Amino acid sequence: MSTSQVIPAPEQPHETFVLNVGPQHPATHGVLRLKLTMDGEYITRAEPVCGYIHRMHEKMGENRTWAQYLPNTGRIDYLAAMAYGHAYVAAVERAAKIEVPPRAEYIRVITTELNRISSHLVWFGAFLLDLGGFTPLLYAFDDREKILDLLEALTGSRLTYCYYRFGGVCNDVDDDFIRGVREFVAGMWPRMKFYRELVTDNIILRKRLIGIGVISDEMCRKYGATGPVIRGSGVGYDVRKMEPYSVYRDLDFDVPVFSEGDCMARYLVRMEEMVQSLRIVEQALDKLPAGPVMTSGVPRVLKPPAGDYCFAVEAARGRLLVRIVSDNKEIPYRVRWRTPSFCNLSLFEEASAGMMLPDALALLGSLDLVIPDIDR
Amino acid sequence: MSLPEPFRLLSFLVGVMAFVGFNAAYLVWVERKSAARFQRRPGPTEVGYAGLLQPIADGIKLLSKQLIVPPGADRILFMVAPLMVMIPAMISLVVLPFGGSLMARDINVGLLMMFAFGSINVMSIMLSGWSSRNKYAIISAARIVSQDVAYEIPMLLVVITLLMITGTMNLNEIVQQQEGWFWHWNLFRLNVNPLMPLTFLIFFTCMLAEINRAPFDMAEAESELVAGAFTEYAGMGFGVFFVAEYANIVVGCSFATVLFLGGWQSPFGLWSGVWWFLLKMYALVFTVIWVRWTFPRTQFYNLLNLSWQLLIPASLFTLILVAAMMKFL
Amino acid sequence: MKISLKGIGTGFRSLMTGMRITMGQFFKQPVTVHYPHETLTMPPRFRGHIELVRDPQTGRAICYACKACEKSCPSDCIIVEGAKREGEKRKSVTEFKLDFTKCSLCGSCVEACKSNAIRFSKAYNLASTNKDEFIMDLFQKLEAEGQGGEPPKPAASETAPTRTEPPKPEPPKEEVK
Amino acid sequence: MVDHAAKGFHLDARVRPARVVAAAALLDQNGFAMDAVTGVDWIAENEMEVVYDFFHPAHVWRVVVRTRVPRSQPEVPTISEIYPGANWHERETHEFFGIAFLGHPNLTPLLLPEDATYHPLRKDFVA
Repeated sequence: MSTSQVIPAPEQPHETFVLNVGPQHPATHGVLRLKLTMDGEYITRAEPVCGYIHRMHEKMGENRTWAQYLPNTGRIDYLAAMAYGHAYVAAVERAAKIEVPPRAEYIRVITTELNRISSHLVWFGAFLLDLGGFTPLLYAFDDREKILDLLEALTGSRLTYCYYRFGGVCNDVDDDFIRGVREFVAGMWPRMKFYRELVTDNIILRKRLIGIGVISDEMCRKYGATGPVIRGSGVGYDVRKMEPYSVYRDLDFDVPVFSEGDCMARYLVRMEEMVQSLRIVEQALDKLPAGPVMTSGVPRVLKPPAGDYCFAVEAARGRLLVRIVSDNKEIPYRVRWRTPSFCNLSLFEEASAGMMLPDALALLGSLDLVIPDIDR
Repeated sequence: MSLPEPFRLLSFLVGVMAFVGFNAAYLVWVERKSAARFQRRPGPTEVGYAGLLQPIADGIKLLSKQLIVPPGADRILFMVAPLMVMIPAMISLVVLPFGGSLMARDINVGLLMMFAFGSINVMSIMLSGWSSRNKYAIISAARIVSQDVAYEIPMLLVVITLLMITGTMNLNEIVQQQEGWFWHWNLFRLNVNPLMPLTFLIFFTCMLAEINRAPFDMAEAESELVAGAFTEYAGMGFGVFFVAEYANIVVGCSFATVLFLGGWQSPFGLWSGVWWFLLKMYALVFTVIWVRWTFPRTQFYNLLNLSWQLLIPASLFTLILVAAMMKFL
Repeated sequence: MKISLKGIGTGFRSLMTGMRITMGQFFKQPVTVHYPHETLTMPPRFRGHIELVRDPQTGRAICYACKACEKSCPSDCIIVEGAKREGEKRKSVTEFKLDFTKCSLCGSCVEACKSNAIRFSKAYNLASTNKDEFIMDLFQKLEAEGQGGEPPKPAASETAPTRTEPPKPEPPKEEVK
Repeated sequence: MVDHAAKGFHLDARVRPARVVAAAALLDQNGFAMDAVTGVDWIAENEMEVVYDFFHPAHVWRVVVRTRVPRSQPEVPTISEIYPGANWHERETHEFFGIAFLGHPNLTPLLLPEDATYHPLRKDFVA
């Protein structure tokens, strides 16, 4: 906002000015820049400018072997890193036809769902921070800390897990992890009621979210927005139900759908999803079979047969598609990440026309964006 | 202490300024500690015992920072605005009856004077927003004006109803009328105005909105307007705004205590004195802090609707009700 | 907008429940760990920067510079040099350079090493003013520990007492090697 | 038709570049949602391939539409009128591969800096 740069005032019907909700802004949770042409308090045109944290993961895929690319998967969306590792590993397993033992599949489901809850808790805290309520963030982070400690004891790191391998997981689950998870799940049910009382029923929050940032299901379909955004607009699309992968077939959970399509609907979808994930973790723990966690027949230098394969996973923010093209060499020919936040943000331009600044930021918060997820 | 008049006034003024300054500084510490307790964390503990020296440390840090005037900003206005925030808070305490005889100036239009200075606060924040030539500051300046105008009216109506009940503008007499047990307080004088707790609630909400606190802090909405009108202020400029906000809380709460909770009267009729006043004021201050750390921010137009469509009709209704009650009963 | 009286009632009650909850939290114990005075112990599988393992019999590093870890590292931040000592059939490591600024703690090296000669240390609070202090030579570090007379640390090097014991403020040992 | 378990999609259609818009319109009528636009640079066959992914919000259908374009002069008509979501995908594929999408509203780089003229994902890209 340098004042020296005088905005050339072409003949505009109404005096509008460009407000830079710049790369450094508390509401963008990362380095996303929104170029808002504002007419007073109302936004006439919002143009997201991204690329500030673009690290070209796709090119990195082309100069590392299949196994060396694993740490990259956790860095694309660090809040739900398990799902990204799961997508990449499952895509390569689909290409190289590697069998995964059932125990490993269940461990994958448990860790992905725990990661989804921790990602939703971060979203819950940050979203309320955008709306001005500071305290719920710390309660949410208090719960999230329990998950991170559990996953840290299991995998060794808190956010960027490099836990999945082709054909299973790298180290087994010990019984104090299982006891820890059971304690966590048991402790989480009253916590959800606590959040509902403190925040969901709060009249100020409801007035702040109901009817704001309405996204129609047609707009979701046109822009390819998925996850809680499309489920908030009345379409029950969930990759775990549509294209069931891993062991989601024999776990029963339902997909929360709200048809209003406004910020409140997306908020309720995510809160309900946390409850469903808790149920999934409980069932998966009960059904955890014994047995190996890693298949033996995986060659050290992997050369999947030529051709292109894709694998879709339900990440915390929506549908994540990995498309790998291999030409029978140990280095991937092309790795393509279709990330959910990329498509969810693309509809922001159309959805936020004519809104006020605080509502547009509430809409941005309800889309639950992770900026490296957009820029890759 | 029958000092000759000018010296007595002078010592009181110094006392009031010390009271406001000391209070404002240590309310920062109280807020950070209680906010921490709400969020189940210890709060500042490193500087001094349990962080007691933290406000002083903040003060020194702010003093050591260079005060930068942004290029193209209106230099004079930019410099004057912080002063204009602090002065009304100090002056409006002059007429406040702290204790039995502890009162700087006993003016019989004390209520009016307190209100007059209360509204200067709005203009000074708007000036600071306007003069710093920063898009975010201009948006917040526009918001402050409409917000405070919207909340000045219900506050005035509530005070007028109170005026009709107490019959005097002199704050000292208002407090004397609330002598005796706590049901003599204006808050509980239901015989005259059965909706008195509702009027106190309206008064409390308007006061919150007046000083841009808690659910109504649209002016300094951290997550949208970064720091609102104070974005361009560094060093002590921001320090003064920050302390003035707490000074305004002290003024608002003491104003509410005097009008509704019987100033320095004790709840059970004996040993009434300045400590009761401080106790009640700090209880109200704690509620202000408590409200801030519980609720998200309201939308801007929702805030205005709340005032124009709910608070003003309600306060008008109580005004008419009290008038009718006094006329016929 | 027609504001129904009932709407105000429920709205006001929701405000009150919100305040009741925060007041409820007000009197509970803080959940945070007071970092400088108490620190958490890292779980055994915690991945700090890698370190060489000492062979209990010979008192020297197990590693015989087979360079498996060097090949498997995605960000190639390990450089291993080995030399054949006289009177021994296998090489032994003389220099093990780790560029910790590039390491992404993925663990491929620890997995690639068949004789598990390297493991993850538990150092989490590394801080330094210049980058090249992070280019560590693990072999020198092992030697320094050997001569330093410090008994080789137990497997999981506890940096500080667990949270339950009374916190004795001692600065974390490894400032930066 | 292709077995979903093996490849991850059901229908794999190979289409001439000119027919891409028609294919997208057809899919749009049947309620498909836009998934991804991927560019693959087959330098050996001196061709570039653009792969359009579609998924259906209500049914378990996954459709892939592929076109091959000569590497020397890679042009594909844009489908951003039908699927506004494809706007960003096409901008990204353009800046990484240099494939010109005819009729695209603004083909400026999305992720790379505004004045980037290099195309990093081409096989012959040298850093």
